[in-house]
Amino acid sequence: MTEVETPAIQLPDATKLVISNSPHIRGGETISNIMVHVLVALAPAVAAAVWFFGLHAVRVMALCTIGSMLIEEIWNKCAKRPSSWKDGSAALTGLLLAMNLSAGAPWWICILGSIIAICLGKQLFGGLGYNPFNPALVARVALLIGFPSLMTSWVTPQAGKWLACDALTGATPLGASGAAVASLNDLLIGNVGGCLGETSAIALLIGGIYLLIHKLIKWQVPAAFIGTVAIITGITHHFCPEMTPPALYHVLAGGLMIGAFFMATDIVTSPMTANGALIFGFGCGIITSVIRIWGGYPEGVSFSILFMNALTPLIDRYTIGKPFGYIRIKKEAAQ
Amino acid sequence: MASNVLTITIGAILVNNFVLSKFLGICPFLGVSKKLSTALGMSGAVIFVMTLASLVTSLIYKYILSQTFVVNGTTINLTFLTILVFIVVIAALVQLVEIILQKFSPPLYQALGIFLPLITTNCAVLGAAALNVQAGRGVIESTVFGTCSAIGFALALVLFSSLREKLDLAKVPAPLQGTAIGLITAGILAMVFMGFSGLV
Amino acid sequence: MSDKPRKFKGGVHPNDSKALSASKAVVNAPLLDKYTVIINQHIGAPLEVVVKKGDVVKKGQLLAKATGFVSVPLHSPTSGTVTALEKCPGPACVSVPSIEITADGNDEWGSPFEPIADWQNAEPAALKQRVSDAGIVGMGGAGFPSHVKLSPTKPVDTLILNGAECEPYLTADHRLMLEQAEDVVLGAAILARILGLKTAVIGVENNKPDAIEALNKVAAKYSVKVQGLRVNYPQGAEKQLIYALTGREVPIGGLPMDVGCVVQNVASAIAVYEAVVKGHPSIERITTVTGEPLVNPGNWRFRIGTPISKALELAGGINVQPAKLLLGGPMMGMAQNSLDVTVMKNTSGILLIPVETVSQYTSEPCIRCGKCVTACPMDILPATISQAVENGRFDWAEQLNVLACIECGSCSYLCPSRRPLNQHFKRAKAEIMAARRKQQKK
Amino acid sequence: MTIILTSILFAAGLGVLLAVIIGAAAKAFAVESDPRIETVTDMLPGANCGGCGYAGCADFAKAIVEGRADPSLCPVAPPESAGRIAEYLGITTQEKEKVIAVVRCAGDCAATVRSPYNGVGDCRSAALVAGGGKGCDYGCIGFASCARACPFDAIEMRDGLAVVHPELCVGCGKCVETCPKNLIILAPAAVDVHVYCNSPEKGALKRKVCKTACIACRKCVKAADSEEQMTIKGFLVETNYSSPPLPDLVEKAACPTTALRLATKHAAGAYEGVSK
Repeated sequence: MTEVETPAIQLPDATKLVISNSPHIRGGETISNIMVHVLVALAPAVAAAVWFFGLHAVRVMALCTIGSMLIEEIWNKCAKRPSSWKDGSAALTGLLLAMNLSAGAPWWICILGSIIAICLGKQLFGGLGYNPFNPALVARVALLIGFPSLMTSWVTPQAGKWLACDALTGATPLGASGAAVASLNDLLIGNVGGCLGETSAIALLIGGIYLLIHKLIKWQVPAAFIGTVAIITGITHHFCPEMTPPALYHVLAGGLMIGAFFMATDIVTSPMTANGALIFGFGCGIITSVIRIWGGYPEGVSFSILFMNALTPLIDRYTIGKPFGYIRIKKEAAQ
Repeated sequence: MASNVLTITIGAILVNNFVLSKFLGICPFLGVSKKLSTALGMSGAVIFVMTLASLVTSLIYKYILSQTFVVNGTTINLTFLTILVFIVVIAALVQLVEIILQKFSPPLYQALGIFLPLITTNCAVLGAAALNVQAGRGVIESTVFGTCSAIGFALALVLFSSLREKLDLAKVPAPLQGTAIGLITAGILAMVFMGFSGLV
Repeated sequence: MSDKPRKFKGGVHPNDSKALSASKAVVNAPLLDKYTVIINQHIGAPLEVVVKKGDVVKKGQLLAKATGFVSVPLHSPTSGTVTALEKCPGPACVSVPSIEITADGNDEWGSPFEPIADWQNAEPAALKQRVSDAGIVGMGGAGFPSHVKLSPTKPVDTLILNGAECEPYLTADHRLMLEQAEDVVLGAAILARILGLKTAVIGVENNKPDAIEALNKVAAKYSVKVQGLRVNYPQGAEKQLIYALTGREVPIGGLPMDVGCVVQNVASAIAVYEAVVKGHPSIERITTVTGEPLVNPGNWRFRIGTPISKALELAGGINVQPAKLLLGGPMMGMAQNSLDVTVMKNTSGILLIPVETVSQYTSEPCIRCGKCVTACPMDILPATISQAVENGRFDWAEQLNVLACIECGSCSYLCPSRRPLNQHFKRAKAEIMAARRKQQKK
Repeated sequence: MTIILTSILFAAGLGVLLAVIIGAAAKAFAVESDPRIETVTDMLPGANCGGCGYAGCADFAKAIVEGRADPSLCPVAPPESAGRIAEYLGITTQEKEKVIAVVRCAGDCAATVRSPYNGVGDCRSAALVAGGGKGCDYGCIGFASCARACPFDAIEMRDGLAVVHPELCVGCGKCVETCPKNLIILAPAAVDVHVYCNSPEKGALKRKVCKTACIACRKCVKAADSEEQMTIKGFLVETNYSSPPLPDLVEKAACPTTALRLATKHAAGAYEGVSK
């Protein structure tokens, strides 16, 4: 009956067994994983930008992306923090910033934007996860306010011409005049002036759907955001057509698509709860429409998202649902 | 009248926000924004004081200070006393609020601490009164302006305090902790509010 | 009761890795020379030892007696001599009192009970007394005395047998339901009689179709119902199981009886059957010994007091050094740092986790992705609570209903920042309870 | 002239009017408060450490004024301060003995770690998960929770062991509350000899996991001037703080495991790298 111990049986070395709390296995998702997914989702829009603006787009995107990663590393070195460029968040911030710049942006705008985004927008608040505002948008708005003329002169898209280097100032679809200046078809494909990421609505939509499929963004944000803009501009256009173009034009033009799918959905700066995301989207939509129709700036997407970023802690606080089993307690207490 | 009131409302709350665009009332903005609950209390107090102060000062201005009297044959206009009178009246009002608060809401009184007396010398309250005189607003418009400015102040304060509560959990670099990062946040918030320019 | 089980909110779908041992039939572990029985194998009042060093004991003889209502006695796993009353490594990596029994090899029964063959006509109170005397505890992992659950102070209309076994890797309950289907159903019927109920329902996750089939064959005879359940961790958590089967929500801080339910593990049901019909106290259990590093994973029937090292030897030892050794499943089990810990009544699995799949925790900041919020079956905000705990704000954690947390680990499983969320909650709960006790003392 | 007069009269009138209103309001809504509370608060150190058992200095001041607390309860303030407060309030106060914290563990060698731990770097959290992987169930976990809790920076972490600096410690007791292993005690500051071990296990078991554990060999008990100076509790010797031994006992006893130490020398790092 007694056990025969054969030397072949090997037992674990107890001193190497790690002690930790449960759970002891985990899913495969990591931060860099998420960031890579978002970068992949941006690929169609990047391709569209390169197609329409040629090597200029490549230059701006490369400067911003590499610049952001470099600045992140320099900051980490100076602040004696662990290196973090590998998680991909700096690259993503840089690329999103580039998508918010014109193809004709000078090199120093790209670098300055990267510095603002990484340092002011993110690292000053303690790095990834702690920034209350979307870093890329902080940089964009700071640049917009600091260099209004530079930031609002656009390059005319010249599809397929790689080296078209004349920085022509073309009309943007969302001028202050309130009239439609581009066809819906052009807006959808992206054959319009504007930021790199404001051109092709269809490319952005593909990216957005990719993110939705991978459950990396909450559908509530883009749906509420775009829906609200469509409804408000639609109603306004219905009653005073001379004031603003129709709803579909508003949905496709400007930064709404990239804003709704890539900026407003930024996980760090948007609410965590589903109801919160809905409120967040509504708020963004209302402010965007108000600024577009009545405001002094032609485009209100970045301002609206930043404003709602500021509201996010409040939204999070007041949209906490009742936990499982909570209702009964209330009922019993009432009895 | 109605559109005028709407203009004043949007203008005072969003476009020309007292804190983020005019930089008035920064002291309580930074001081009472560490906790959302105190920020809400302070907001309530400021809305109350500013409405009352705007109403009272505009009444005083309209019916006393801007009038010309003839005393002993000399024509007298007391406009030059505006600031002085406003300060005194506002100070007295705040004292009243303080006494009442201490009686009826000691926790709020404790939480507001030094900042309640500070409303006395708060530039935002005096600013609202002075701006009313400058813009030549009537009594009702002045009161609306006072209330809306205070609501704008409250909005900024509440937003800011919720952000600061969040920042409390953040690993902010040591030299920037506390007021420093608060001011940076306020700067970004001010930038955001610039988006509303041109609305009115 | 509807026929389709309800979906509870949240949950995760870890790779179940049950194939390692699911097809391995239960083998009786050979008799050892020595058993080191941990004295307190249950949640509740500590036991009073009734033997002393040098005493000769029979298999099933009382070793330690209960000292209160929430307390169950301990019996000897074999016949032999009490050779030591020392401390031995416990499952929480802290030394605990134990009784060492050196076997005489005869394995001679000396059970203090008479079998109750005619249980259908026995007094429910007598049956309950037997459950208590036999030392039966919740064998799914919690180790809560079973007779306490069978003494509800509120009206109860549903008896649920938990055969979900939603933990990855574990197959002990699966094999048990497959091989001893009739015993499970009989156990259920006895439990139902104790509670004065006509019927019982056995919940089994749909990834065990053979077990469901086996149970269904015999269930009707005893008017027991078998219900397939959606495969979703933590389907076997008491509150989630009750919701899935009845649609009732157990209140936070409440018990199943608050919604008229009693939940028992299927392994406990077998123990009840053996205690009542055969007169055997609870001294053995089926445990899965598994994990990729093992040469020959499988399911064994161990006596309590079997050292883990012996169990691992039965499983052929290891190919590579594992990262962790666990008692229980990978989602809620406890990590061990000694091979001298022994099998207890609630040891459902002995699991070795390889280095590749082990969870490495870091103190990376939360990126607020909200995955934990969607995964949480209790619908609380793990991300915010963990930040509150990190900053010592236990009052805030309490406001955010951290006490509702069932520590299923779904949030930590998904967290891309690999934050030790579950440990934060454990800490918060401990601190809040300590503060409440302090408050009560004042 | 008239302008000046009128404006003076107007301003004065306004002032008087407002003064009357405020005065009336102050009467109508009067709230009683004791001005002495504020004075006493000012006389306290203002560290808000909670060592007195009240929520901060202001709360403590209130308790003193209302006669619920003794001014000497403040562990931070020098004894004169309590005297001053008592004098101000016209009450008497007791003399209190100064105490300091002692972390009763000296297991700073690497041998005390049994297995790697992966989780929250906080003693109270680690205590819930296997005690952080150290071999001794009773020893210092070493995640510095007490050092973080100390409002006076008196606890240093040295090789995963908390060491109290007696000259910085004021004996507020924050660390005592924090330690999940109940390792820290408040001992009279005048006593310098302590046993740096807290494990009630048998000597052999202790030696297996720690080189500096007290094995109750009684050497110190025999070497002491009187046997009462050191008390034996099971397998652990403790300093009898009501009749403490003199500092020279450490030298006389020559503790084989060096568990018997002087707090001052322990803090100064004189026992670094002990392993026999």
